[in-house]
Amino acid sequence: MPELTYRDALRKALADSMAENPDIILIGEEVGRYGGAYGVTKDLIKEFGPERVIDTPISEPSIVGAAVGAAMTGLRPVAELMYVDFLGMTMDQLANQAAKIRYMFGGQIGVPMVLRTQGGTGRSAGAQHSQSLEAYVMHTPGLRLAMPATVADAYHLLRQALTSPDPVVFIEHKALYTMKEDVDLDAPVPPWGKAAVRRHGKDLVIVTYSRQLHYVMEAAKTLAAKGIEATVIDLRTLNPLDFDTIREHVERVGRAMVVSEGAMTAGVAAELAARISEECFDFLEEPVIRVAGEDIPISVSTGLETGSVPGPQLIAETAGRMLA
Amino acid sequence: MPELTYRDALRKALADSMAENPDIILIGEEVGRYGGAYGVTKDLIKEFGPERVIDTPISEPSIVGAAVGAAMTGLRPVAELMYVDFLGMTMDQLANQAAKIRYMFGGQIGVPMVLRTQGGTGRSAGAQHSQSLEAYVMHTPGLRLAMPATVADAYHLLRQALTSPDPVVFIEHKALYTMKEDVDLDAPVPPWGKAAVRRHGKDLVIVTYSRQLHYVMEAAKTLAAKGIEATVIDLRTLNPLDFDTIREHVERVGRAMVVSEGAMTAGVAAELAARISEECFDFLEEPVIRVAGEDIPISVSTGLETGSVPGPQLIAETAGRMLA
Amino acid sequence: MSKKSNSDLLGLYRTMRRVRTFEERVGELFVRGQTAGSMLHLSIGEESAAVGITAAMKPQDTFTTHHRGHGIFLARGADPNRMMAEIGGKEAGYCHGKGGSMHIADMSLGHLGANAIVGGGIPAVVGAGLSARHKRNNAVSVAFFGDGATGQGVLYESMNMAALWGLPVVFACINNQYGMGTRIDQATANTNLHERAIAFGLNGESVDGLDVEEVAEAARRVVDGARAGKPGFLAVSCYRFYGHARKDKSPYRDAGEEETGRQRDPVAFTRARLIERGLTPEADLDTLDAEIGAEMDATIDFTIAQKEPPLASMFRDVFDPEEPEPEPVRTRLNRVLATE
Amino acid sequence: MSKKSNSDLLGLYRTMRRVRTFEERVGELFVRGQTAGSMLHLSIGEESAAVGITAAMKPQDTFTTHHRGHGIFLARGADPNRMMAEIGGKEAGYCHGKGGSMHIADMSLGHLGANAIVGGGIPAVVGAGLSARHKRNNAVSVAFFGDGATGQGVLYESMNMAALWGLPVVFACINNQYGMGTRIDQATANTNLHERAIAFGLNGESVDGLDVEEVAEAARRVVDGARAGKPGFLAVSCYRFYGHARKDKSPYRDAGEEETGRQRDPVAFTRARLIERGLTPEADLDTLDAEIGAEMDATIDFTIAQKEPPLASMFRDVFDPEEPEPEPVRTRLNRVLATE
Ligand SMILES: Cc1ncc(C[n+]2csc(CCOP(=O)(O)OP(=O)(O)O)c2C)c(N)n1
Ligand SMILES: Cc1ncc(C[n+]2csc(CCOP(=O)(O)OP(=O)(O)O)c2C)c(N)n1
Ligand SMILES: [Mg+2]
Ligand SMILES: [Mg+2]
Repeated sequence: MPELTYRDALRKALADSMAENPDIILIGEEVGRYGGAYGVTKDLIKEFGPERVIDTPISEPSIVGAAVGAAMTGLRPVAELMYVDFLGMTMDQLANQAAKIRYMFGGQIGVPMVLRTQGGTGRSAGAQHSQSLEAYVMHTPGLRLAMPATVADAYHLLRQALTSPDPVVFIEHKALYTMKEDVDLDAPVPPWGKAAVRRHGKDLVIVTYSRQLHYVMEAAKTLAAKGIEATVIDLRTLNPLDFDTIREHVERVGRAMVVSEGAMTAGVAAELAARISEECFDFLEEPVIRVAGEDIPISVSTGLETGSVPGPQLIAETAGRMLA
Repeated sequence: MPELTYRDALRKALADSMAENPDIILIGEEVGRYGGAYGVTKDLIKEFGPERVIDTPISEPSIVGAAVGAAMTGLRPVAELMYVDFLGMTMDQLANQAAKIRYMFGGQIGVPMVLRTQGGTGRSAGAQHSQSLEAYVMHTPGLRLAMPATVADAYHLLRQALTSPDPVVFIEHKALYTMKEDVDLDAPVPPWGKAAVRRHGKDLVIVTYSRQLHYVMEAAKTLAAKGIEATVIDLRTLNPLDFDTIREHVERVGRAMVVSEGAMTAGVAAELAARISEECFDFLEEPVIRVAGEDIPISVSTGLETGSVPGPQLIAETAGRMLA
Repeated sequence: MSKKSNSDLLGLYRTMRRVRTFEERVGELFVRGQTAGSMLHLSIGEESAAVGITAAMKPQDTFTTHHRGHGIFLARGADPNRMMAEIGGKEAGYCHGKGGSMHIADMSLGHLGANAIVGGGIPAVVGAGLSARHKRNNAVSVAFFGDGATGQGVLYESMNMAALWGLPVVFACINNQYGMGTRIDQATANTNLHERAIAFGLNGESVDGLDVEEVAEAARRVVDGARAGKPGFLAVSCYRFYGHARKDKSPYRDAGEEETGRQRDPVAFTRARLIERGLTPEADLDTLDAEIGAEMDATIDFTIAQKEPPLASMFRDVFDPEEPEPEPVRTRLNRVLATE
Repeated sequence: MSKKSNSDLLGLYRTMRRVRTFEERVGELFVRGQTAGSMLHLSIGEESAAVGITAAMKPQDTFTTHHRGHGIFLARGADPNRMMAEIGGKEAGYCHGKGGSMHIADMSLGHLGANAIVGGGIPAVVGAGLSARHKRNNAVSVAFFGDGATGQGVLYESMNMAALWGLPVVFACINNQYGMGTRIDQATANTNLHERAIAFGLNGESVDGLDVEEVAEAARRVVDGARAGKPGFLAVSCYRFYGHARKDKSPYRDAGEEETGRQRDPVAFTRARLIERGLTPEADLDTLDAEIGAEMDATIDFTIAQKEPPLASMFRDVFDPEEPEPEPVRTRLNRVLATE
C-alpha cells in the first residue's frame, strides 16, 4: 500500500478525474504555474495544459461566477478558493446563483461544479485565514458539502464530488495537507453521502468531521485507557448528511457529543446536536454536548489560536465528565 | 397613543437618532431621493441633507466597506442593504472586516455601525429576494443581530442599535412594514439584549423572533381555545441572546418549540434547540421541536412560497401534537 | 456605416413591436392581479437594445440577462405564452412557475438565465466563454445588464478576465439612464461607460438606442470581434419609459424629462422610418401591430387558464432528480412526534 | 518637475533604509522561529512607494494597507519595536499579539489597518473620506494595495464612489509586478493600471518606483488633488525582490529576471544619488546605515523578550470592553455538565 499525503491524494484525485473527463477544468488563483497555495495542483498545468488549468486574477466573485457559467455550458469546473475565509466575497455567486439555479429555472439545468477550498486553524494565519465556515454552506439549500478527514477520503470524496450533478463545496483542512497514511485506493469505499464509523464503543458516540476526527480519535484512545469506549463517526459529507448512521449509534449508546472546529453558535455542531436531540430524545441519557470553536475571531498568536478550537484534551475531558 | 406602522417607527427611530447625534449618516442604494425601497427613509434626505443621507451606486461590498471606514473615523453610519439576500456580496466586509476589526487590532478601535436590511418571504419576490439569512450573521463572532417583530421594537431596537459600540446587523421583515400598532414610545422598554415574554402559559414555551412572532401568537390563540397555554418568547436580539429568559421558562414549563423562518438546517432554530436541549435537558419532557423554513430555495409562486416557511397552522398543529 | 437591408428593418421592427406589446400585456396581467409577485420590470423604451443585439447573435450563442430581461429573451425567440405563464407563476411557464419574471431561463435558446441580483449574471458569461474555447464551438456569450450594474465590481473583474483570456464574450449594458431612482450621473462621475471597458483592454462602444439599425450594426462589430477573440462592451443608451417596477411612479424625475425621454421611442422611430423610406405602407404596419396585439392578448388568456405549480413540486429540483429530495419539515415532524 | 531639497532626500533615504533593514530583521526573526505564523510578506524593493507616498501625507491623514504593509507603516512613523513585537505575536505589539504581520493598525498614526484580504481595506477609505467631508478636517485617506488587488471588483466600486462624491481619497497601488506567482501581464490585458482610474473620473498616474523623489512628487500631486476634492490613483512600479511570502523561492520566475529586477533598487539608487550629488559623504551613510542596523537589531531582542498574550485575553475585545465577553466553551461545559 503506497504511503500518500492528503495533499497528494487530492492531487491524484484531480489528475485521475481530469484524465477520465476532458470537461474538467481547474480555475483559480495560482492553481497553475504556482501549483496551488498549498501545492495541491502542483504540475497539473504541465499535464493538462493552461486551457484546463487556469490561473486567474485575484477575483473570487468572478472565479466562482465563471465556474457557474462554465458548468451550465457543459464543462465541469473545479474552482479553487485559496482560503475558505474568502467565501464572504463569493457567497452571492455560490448561494444566490450556483445553489439556486436548478431550482429557480425549474430543473432545466444543474450546476455541476466543485468549489475546492481549505479552512481551519493550525498555521497561525490570523483571523482572516483560519476560519471554519462550513456552517454557511450547510445552511444554504442547494449546496453539497464534503469535508475529508483522511487521506483516502481526500481522494475518494473528491473523485465522487467530480461526478456530482450538483454544486459541491469541498473544504480541505490546512493542517492536514502533510498528513500521511498508507492507503489502498482500490479498496472499496463508502458511497457518497455515507458516514464512516471510525471506532466502535458502547459508552458514547462522538460525531465529527475534518481535522477534528483526529483529535477525537486521540481523545478516544485516552478514554479507552480509562475504560471508556467511544464510537466515533466521521461524517465525511455534511450535505448529504448521513443521519441514519448517527441515529443508529446514538440510539444504541444513549450518549452523544458533537465536535466541530467551527464557531459554536449557529454552527454545524448546533445542527447536529439539535437533530440528535430531536430525533433520538427517548434514547438519550444526557444532553448532547457540543464541543466546538469559541465564538471569537482567531488570533495569530499560537497560544490563543490553539486555545480557540477544540483539542484532544478538551474532548477527552468532556467525554470523561459526561460518563462520570 | 399614536398608531404607527413598523415602517414609520423605523423611520422615526432614524430621524430621532439623527437629530440627536450629528455623526449618524445613512448610506445605501435609494435611501435618499427615493426614500428607501420600502419607504423607511422617506424624506430623511430633506430633513438631514444629502451629506448625511447618501445615495450610492449599486455597490454593496463598498457600501458596507465604506461604512466600516466611516465608523472607524468617527461617524456612526447606518448602511442599508436593500435585501438581506445581498449579504452574499458583502459578507467579506461584514464578517472579515467589521466583525473582526476590534479584535484583530487588539481593542484599539470599534466599528459602531448599523447594517439595516430586510428579509423574509411574503411578497413573492423569488429565490433571491425572500431569504432569511440571519443564521450567517448569528454564526459570525463579533456581530450583533437585532430582528424586531413589533412596531415598538422597530423603534426601540433601532434606537438602541444606534448607540451600540459594536456592529449591529438589523434585519427588518418585509411583510411587517405596513403592520400598525398603537404604541406609546415613551413607555419603558426592555434593555438591549433582553427578550420579551409576549404571552404566559404553563404548557409549552415557544421561542421565536421577527415575523414568526405573529404567527406564533396566532397559533397560541388557537391553542388556547383548545385549552393549551403557551408561553411565547420574542428574542428581539439574537446577539446578544437572552438565554436566561429562555432557560427560566423552559425549566418551568418543560416543553419547548423554536420557530424560525430561516432554512432549518444549521439555522437559528438549530442553535436555539441545541442550546435548550443542552442546558435544560433535565427539565425537558419532550425533545425541543424545530419549526423552521424548508431547506429549499423559495419560489416566486405564492403557494410554494407560503408553503416553504412556517405558518400559524403548522405551528398550532405541531404544538397540539407535542401536548397530545 | 452600411445600413442593413430593408427586409431586415421590417424584421427588427416586428420584433421590437412584439417586445413592446408583450411588456404592455405584462402590465395588464399585473393590473389584473395575475402576476406572481410585485416585482415586474418592463423594458419599454429599451427594445432596440434587446432586438439589435440579439440580431447580432448566432444560434449557438448564449446569454444571461437581468431583472428587466423579458424583451431580450423574446427577441431571442422565446415563446410568449411560456414567458407570460412564468411571469404569472404558472406551471406552464419556462421554469414551472418557480422563477417568475426575474428568473426566466431556457437552455434550448442559450438563455442561461435572468437574475434578480444586479450584476449577478455577468461572470457566468466568462465561464461560457471558457466553455466555448474548450469546445471550439464558435459560440459567443453575452451578458445583458443595466447601467446600474456598472456599480458592481464583479463587472470589472469579469471584463478583466475576458480581456486577459481573449474570450468570446460581450458585455451589453442597457443604459436606460436610471437604476431605480438614481440617474446615471448620480451613480458615476464618468458616464461614458465604454471607456472603462477600453481601459481593461476590451473593444468598447456606446451607441444611441433610438435607431435600432445603428444598435444592430454596433452589436455586430462587437459580437463579431468577440467571436474573433477580442471581447467587447456595448452600451446602448435609451430611456426607461416607466417606473422602475410596475408600482413605481418615478416621483424622482419630472414630467418634462419623462416626456422628452419617451420621445426617444425606438419603436415609433423605426415605424416612422419604414413609412418614410416607403418600405412598408402604414396600413400594413397597422395590420402587423394588430396581429401582434392579438398574439400577445392570447398570452394573458393562456396564462390565466394555467395551473399553479402543485405543492409537491416544492421539493423538486433542489438537487438532481436522481437524488433524494430534501426532507419536508412536516415529514420530519411526523417522524419525531410519532416516536413519542 | 521641481526636485525636493537635499535634506529631504537624505530624509527619504533614511526612512527607506529603515524600512529595508526592518524587513531584513523580520526575515531573521522568521528564521529564528519567532514570528507568529508562516505568513510574512516583506516589502523589500518597494521602499520608495511606502516612503514617497507617506511623505506626501499630513498628520491628520489616514490610511489602510495590505498584507505587505510593514514598510508603509514604518514610513508613517511606527515604533519598530511594537511592530516587530506584533509580528512576533507578542503582547507588547501594536495589537497585543492578536493581529500579527497582516493585521497591524494604530489609530494614533491614522493607520486604519492592514488586511489579509486582498483589496479588503480599500473601501474603508471611502468611508474615511466621508468622515473627512463630514468633519471638515481636511484629512485625506489613502488605500495602499498591491497590483494583485486590481483584480478585485471592490477597487472599482470604491474608485467610482470616490470620484462621484469628490472625496479626499487616494488609491495607491504598489505594482511589484507579481501577485504571488502571477506576473501582472498574466493578470490583466492592460497593465497601464492608472487608465482605469481615469476612466472612472479620478486623477490617475503611474510612476517608476526606482526614484523616490519622483514618487514623492507624483504622490504630492495626487494627494494634494484629493485634498482639493479630486480623488486620485497612483501606481508605483517596482519589483518584489524576494518570494511572495517568506518561504516562497519564486520558482515561477527565472534568475535573470530576478537579477534585473533587484537592480531596480530604490534604496541603493538613492544612496548612490546622495553620494553622486555630493550631498552626503559615503562614510556618513555608512554610519547612518549602521545606526539603523543597530536600532533594528534591537527590535529582535525586544520582541524575543516579550510575553505572549495571556490566554485570558482570548475573549477580550470581541466586543466593547463594557459588554460581557463571549462565554468560553469550557465555562458552558462546566455549567452543563455540573447540572447533571
Ligand atoms: C445586488 C443588488 N442590489 C440591489 C438590487 C435592487 N435593485 C433591483 S433593480 C435595481 C436597479 C438596477 O438598475 P439598472 O442596472 O440600471 O437596471 P434597470 O432597472 O434600469 O433596468 C436595484 C438597485 C438588486 N436586485 N440586486
Ligand atoms: C481575497 C484574497 N484572495 C487571495 C488571497 C491570497 N493572496 C494573498 S497575497 C496575494 C497576492 C497579492 O498580490 P498583490 O496584491 O500584488 O500584493 P503583493 O503580494 O504583490 O504585495 C494573494 C493571492 C488573499 N489574501 N485574499
Ligand atoms: Mg438602468
Ligand atoms: Mg504585487
